[in-house]
Amino acid sequence: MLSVYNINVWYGAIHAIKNVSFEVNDGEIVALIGANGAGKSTTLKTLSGLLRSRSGSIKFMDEDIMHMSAEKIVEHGLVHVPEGRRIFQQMTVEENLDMGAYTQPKETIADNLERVYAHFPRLEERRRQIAGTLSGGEQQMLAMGRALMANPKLLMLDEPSMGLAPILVEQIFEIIQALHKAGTTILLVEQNAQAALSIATRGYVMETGKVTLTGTGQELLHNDDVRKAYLGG
Amino acid sequence: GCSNDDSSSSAGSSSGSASGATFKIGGIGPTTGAAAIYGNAVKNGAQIAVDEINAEGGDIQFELNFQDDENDAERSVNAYNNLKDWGMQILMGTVTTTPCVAVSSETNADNMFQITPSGSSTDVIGGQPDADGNISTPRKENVFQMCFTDPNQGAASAQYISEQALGTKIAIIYNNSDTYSTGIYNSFKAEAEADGLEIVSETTFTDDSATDFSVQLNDAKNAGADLVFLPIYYTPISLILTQANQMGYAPKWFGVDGMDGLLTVEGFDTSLAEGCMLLTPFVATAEDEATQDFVAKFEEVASETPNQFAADAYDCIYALKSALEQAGVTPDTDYSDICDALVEVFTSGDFSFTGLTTAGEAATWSDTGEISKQPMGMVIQDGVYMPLDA
Amino acid sequence: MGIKALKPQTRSTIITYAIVIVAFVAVTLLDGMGLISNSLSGQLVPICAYVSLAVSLNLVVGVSGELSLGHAGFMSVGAFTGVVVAGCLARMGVESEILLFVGSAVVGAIAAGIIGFLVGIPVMRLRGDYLAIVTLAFGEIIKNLLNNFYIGVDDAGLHFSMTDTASLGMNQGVILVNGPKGAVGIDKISTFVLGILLVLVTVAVVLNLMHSRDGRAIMAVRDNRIAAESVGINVTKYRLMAFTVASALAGAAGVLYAMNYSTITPSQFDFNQSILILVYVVLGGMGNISGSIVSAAFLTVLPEVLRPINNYRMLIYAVVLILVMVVPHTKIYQRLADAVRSRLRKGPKAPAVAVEGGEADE
Amino acid sequence: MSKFSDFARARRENTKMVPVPSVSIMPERDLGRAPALECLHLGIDFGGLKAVDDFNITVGRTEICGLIGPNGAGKTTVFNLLTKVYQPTRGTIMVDGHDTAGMNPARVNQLGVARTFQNIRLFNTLTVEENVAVGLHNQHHCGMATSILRLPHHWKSEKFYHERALELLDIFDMAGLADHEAGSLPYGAQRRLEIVRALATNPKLLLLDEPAAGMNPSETAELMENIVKIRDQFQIAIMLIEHDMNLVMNICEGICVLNFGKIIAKGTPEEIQQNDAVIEAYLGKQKEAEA
Amino acid sequence: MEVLANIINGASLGSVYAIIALGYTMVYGIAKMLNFAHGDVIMVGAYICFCAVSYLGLPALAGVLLSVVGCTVLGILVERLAYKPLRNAPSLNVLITAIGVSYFLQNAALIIMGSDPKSFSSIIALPALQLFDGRLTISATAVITILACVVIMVALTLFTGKTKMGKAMRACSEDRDAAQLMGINVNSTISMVFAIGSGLAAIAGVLMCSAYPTLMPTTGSMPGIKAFTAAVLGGIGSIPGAALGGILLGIIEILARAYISTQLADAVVFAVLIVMLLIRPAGLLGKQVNEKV
Ligand SMILES: Nc1ncnc2c1ncn2[C@@H]1O[C@H](COP(=O)(O)OP(=O)(O)OP(=O)(O)O)[C@@H](O)[C@H]1O
Ligand SMILES: Nc1ncnc2c1ncn2[C@@H]1O[C@H](COP(=O)(O)OP(=O)(O)OP(=O)(O)O)[C@@H](O)[C@H]1O
Ligand SMILES: [Mg+2]
Ligand SMILES: [Mg+2]
Repeated sequence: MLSVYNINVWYGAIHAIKNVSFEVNDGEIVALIGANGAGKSTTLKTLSGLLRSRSGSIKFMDEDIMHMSAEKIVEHGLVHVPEGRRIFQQMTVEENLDMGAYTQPKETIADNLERVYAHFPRLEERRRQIAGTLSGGEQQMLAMGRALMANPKLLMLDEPSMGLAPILVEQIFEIIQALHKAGTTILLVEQNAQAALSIATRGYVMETGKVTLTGTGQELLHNDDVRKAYLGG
Repeated sequence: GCSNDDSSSSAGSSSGSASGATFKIGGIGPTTGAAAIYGNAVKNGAQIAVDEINAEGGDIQFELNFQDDENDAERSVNAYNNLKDWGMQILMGTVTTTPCVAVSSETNADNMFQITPSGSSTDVIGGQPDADGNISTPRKENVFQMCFTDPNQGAASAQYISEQALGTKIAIIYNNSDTYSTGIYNSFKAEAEADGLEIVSETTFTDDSATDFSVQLNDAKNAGADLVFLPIYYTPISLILTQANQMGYAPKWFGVDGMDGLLTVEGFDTSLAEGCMLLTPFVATAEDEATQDFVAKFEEVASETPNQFAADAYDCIYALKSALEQAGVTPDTDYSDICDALVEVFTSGDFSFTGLTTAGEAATWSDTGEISKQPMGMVIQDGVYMPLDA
Repeated sequence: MGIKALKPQTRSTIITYAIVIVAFVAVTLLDGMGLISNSLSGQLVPICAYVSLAVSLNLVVGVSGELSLGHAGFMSVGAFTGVVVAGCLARMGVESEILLFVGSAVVGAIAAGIIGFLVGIPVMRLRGDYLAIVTLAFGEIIKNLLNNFYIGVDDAGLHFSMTDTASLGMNQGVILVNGPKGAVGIDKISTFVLGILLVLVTVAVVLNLMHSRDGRAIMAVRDNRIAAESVGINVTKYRLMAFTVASALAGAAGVLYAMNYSTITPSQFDFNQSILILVYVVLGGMGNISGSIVSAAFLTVLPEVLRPINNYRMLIYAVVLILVMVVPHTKIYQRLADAVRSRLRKGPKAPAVAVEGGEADE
Repeated sequence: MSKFSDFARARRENTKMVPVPSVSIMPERDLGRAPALECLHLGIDFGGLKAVDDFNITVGRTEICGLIGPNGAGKTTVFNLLTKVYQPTRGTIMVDGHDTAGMNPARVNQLGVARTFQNIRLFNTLTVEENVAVGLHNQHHCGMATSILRLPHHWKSEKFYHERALELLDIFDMAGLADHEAGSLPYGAQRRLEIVRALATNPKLLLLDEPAAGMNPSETAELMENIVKIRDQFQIAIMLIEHDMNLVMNICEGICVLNFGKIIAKGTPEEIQQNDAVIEAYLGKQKEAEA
Repeated sequence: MEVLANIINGASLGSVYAIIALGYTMVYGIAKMLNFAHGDVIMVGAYICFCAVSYLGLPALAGVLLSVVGCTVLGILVERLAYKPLRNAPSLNVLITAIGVSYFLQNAALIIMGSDPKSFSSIIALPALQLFDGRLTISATAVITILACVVIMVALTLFTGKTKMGKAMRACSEDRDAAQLMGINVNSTISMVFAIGSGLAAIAGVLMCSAYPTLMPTTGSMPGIKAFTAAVLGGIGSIPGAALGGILLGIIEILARAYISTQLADAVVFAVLIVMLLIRPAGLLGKQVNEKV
């Protein structure tokens, strides 16, 4: 579904992503783990067209999206929930969700909204609140809900469990699995490697801009290096 | 537009004889910015005179280099220095007052002869103590004016109004962010009180608020003014007339030389200006063929009717010509000596000059640098100027 | 190279002073050899004035991060105060031009500083563009007030009026400030040397302030107001400090400027003047003092350099302005810059780079 | 779990927690002295919403106290109240025995409350060292004139700032990064720098808002070590918000659970873990099993 | 009666400011930039209309249309050439570029149209309103200007508040990257903003010159500044605010001139402005957004 080949990304003179290649097959949950600054977010930003790779290729559903503008990529169903939520602070919760559905035809919006509220009742309570005043966790929910409004085929989540209460972390991962069952393919970037790998079909480990290790979720979960580095055990 | 089509000639090397035996005349004035209209008028007027003189091929030949100053003192001084680098021997300028004050003290320091067509403030020539003998800057002996000074314009206007009994209750609207305007206003007021004119309304505006005059006009109207004195340039005047017309207020309007040019404003409904009176040294519609000739040439060059700025500039060049002839200096003389010679001539009683702006009479200069010439009272009738004296 | 070894901060400081001094020496030498045109030598003092203004404004805009659109206002406060002081001193028989200049510069700076402080107190309750607009408004107010100031001096002393010169009630005196006519008959006592000295003082004050306890506080407030408060910094105090110091320095620069022309008018110090100074600062780079110096000098000379093309001059000036802003942000340019940098970067690390990140908050 | 956290739990478990007024508990060792923080009936409303209500707590001089609760419970808001980012609608806050009524954030900090932020707030364009130096602002004085004229005292204080800053950075062995721009640091380093900056203000009470957010378990373990180290070294009280139960349960001596702005439980980690209300509202079953 | 007359004059002057301010606020609130060239777009608009009417002899309405179209195109062009490259640059750089554009437009106009002022013949040929048996006259221009101002304000409010495009604009103003991730085409959205802003500028230009019929290359700059002031006074980014701010500014200006002093009118206006801002630091209708900590 998504295949990334030899991409290289630079921030000014920093070479943040070095010859990274990986793929995501239809119906998978792929986890991307790695220490801070490894380049996970950068990778996602590149896939969603916010950053440009200087080489290689990015194919999504057999289409070259490497040179496609971010908004086109979204229309193709590759949706990115960015790190740090990036919700529209001045807008109300509901307006944020509307924006999420920007590419969607009017008629589908209503039931999408219902679906999202079903996942996140808290958002329904707060539908009129200015998003900027939501709590950290509420904002994370909003960010995910907003992405769901776009009917993603492949959903890229950048640290969705960050700053969430344990009970919510569970919920989030349950939601992820639910979405997955419902047919959405998922590319998941997580610090909580434990949880991420345990639901992932496959995983990649990134270190300082390179992919250093790959395997099924379970393999990685039991790989000693991974345990030492990312599972604190 | 007039501002671009002759930039080449202004760049200096004009039709002057290439022998190098030419006097290098510098000109300074705003050819860009809000006051560009005046600078361009002067530039073109002077250029015409220079071309005529050079065409005659007499032994005095001129080369004019006119530089922009955006009506800004700093830029004006820059322009002056730039002209010095070019080798200027005489300065014809500057056009607007404030820069002229700045530049005149430069020329004074360098002893460079300067005659300004339109820098009308007394501070340009210096000296000129007020009633209580206060001065703001000493006399600059090398500086002479072709235009009236603001004070004597104001005074003359007041006298004229009282002599001709044009009005008894006077309103004044002037620009109190403008040197020229306040200068005339002050002397007008003083003289008017002396002549027993009753000033019933004094209101001002600034360059920043020269859009809506309803308040000023209402004030004049409610004060029952039968004559409104407008010591300002014609651009705001056109607005004032329009707005007065809208509110159905029709007093007598009396302006000064700044009002000249009103009729040439493109798209302006001249019927609004019907009956406006002004004192001006020059009218483009005058019958004498010198004027007609000049106007024709000017319209050719600038595709618009010349105002008194252009005429004053034209006269400046001719005044310089005759003064140089009388002084008998040659182009290779250094500017400081030229200056001494010219000052000598200008202040010697026997030098006089008759031109477009001297109402046909011979004008002379006092050693204060002021010109003595008679303003003409004009009134606008059927969209043309007519002599007022009836 | 030894200089590479130094901390970036120290290095930039040295470079900044070096620029000024080298420029001074170069010009003096060339002048001695008579290689300086009238046109340039006539601009030396204004250049110094604008440099000081740019540097001082940089303290507000770059260092303390407030957009101020009224800098010319403080300049004019200084200028007119200076003129009056000089006038009085001269009347009191002070001969030495140095004395006249220093006296008026100091008083002018103090006056502008006080005004800056007074304006600052209420203004500092506002943020961002609201502060900008209030400074703009202040500049206009000053201009408008000065249009109605009449000041003169005679043997009886100083006279002030807001109606006209007649009501000053002096005789045999000198009119120093004459409403819209402004000040005329100022005697030119500004010189290039004095100018350079003022620049050095300004630069020293700003740099020393920047690289000190208070300077860090000011920059902290700029970077993150809430965090600054949370570590016990009195936000208002430091915004006000930057604003006041900058005003005072602007005042001094105003004096230098005024004393170079025989006349100054209130309407000269208008919005456009403030904007012009702001342009110098932005072009030179926020908080980058040497940048301000260079850009102020460059943009002051540019219109004169463009004189030969006459009426197209300001048009070209505008185009240049746009280009210098836009070009550095075009892809091609950045590619080149990166290439060059990656060649150069052996010694200094991260700090140089992170600017590229485009992650400027706010 | 890492060896460290066992050790941490061990040393935590032999502190005895005893009840004090305002229905709180605090370590016995702190009993003799005025508590670092005491809140009575603290509350704030946002429009209709009672974001925090009737919040009472006492934090001992050297206690590490956890503040947990579901998202949107009001934890950060409590911190904002304690630091006067928001003015409380009602209730009193006593810091080290002084009422902070009507104070502004700067003043409260000078009284001894320092904090970090949930969404990092560094002085991004300043270097790491300068960030800490700003934290030291009130530890050493030097007037404007003095530093503009570069009088000797200026150099003395610069020396102080420099040395003290490096000392503090050493706690997280970040001295090596001193000259880097704060904004360009990796995420984890930025979080640590925020803590150092807060410490620099020489607080009596240190508030940490989700210090471990975005860190992976090994980084977290290191952080726990440092938090305890800081407490021991500086003998200050630390109050922290965290969603990482591993961290909270291991190093916090007292824990206070918020839900919908109200305290639903207070007690030792053991008590909290057993508390049904907390499990139901916050922990969820899985974690309970794990702990 | 006189007071009333003054207020009405103020309102009509103010509505001109208001319409300009509305354009300002659009660009300002959404593209997050102080477009100091806005005032000069007004001037261009007026010139286009002037030329269309007096040189090409087109009917007034056609002239207005032409100038709206012209300015819209100009706006988009400027945005593409001068501002687009600066999307990720600090806002002050954009400000300076805008100033550059402003200089450019003024001097281009000077060279093309010449320095001599043109007298703009009002496009509104209706007779003035006579009230209270003639003791109070309101020029048709004034009436139309005020009406136009109100209509435009309402239209814009609805547009940004309700329509998809409008919301998208607000989204872009907050976080361009995030907006892109929603599938919003940031560039075309911002171009749209400029198109609207410049179109409004054209209308403002025509109306202004109908009321105050002098047209020079510098005609736009002072109203531009006043409008900017008005926009801030009303509350940055608030559309009703801009309208209110503009009209208030006009009224204050006239009243200050009429009842305080013509000399010090400007000072008074700005002083009032400052006081108002001190009382309401986020502008009259601007909402004080206290950032979440
Ligand atoms: N805007 C930027 N400018 C310069 N460097 C950057 C920028 N953003 C990221 N970097 C650098 O690129 C590298 C990768 O950053 P990235 O955010 O992708 O890491 P990450 O794996 O997402 O880390 P985290 O787990 O903290 O999100 C890091 O070294 C970071 O310092
Ligand atoms: N300035 C504000 N205006 C309106 N409501 C606010 C404001 N600040 C916070 N709130 C509301 O108060 C509640 C508490 O917010 P707070 O940030 O304290 O939650 P929290 O406990 O920190 O959650 P998290 O663990 O996700 O950070 C939330 O429902 C939030 O929407
Ligand atoms: Mg990341
Ligand atoms: Mg929180």
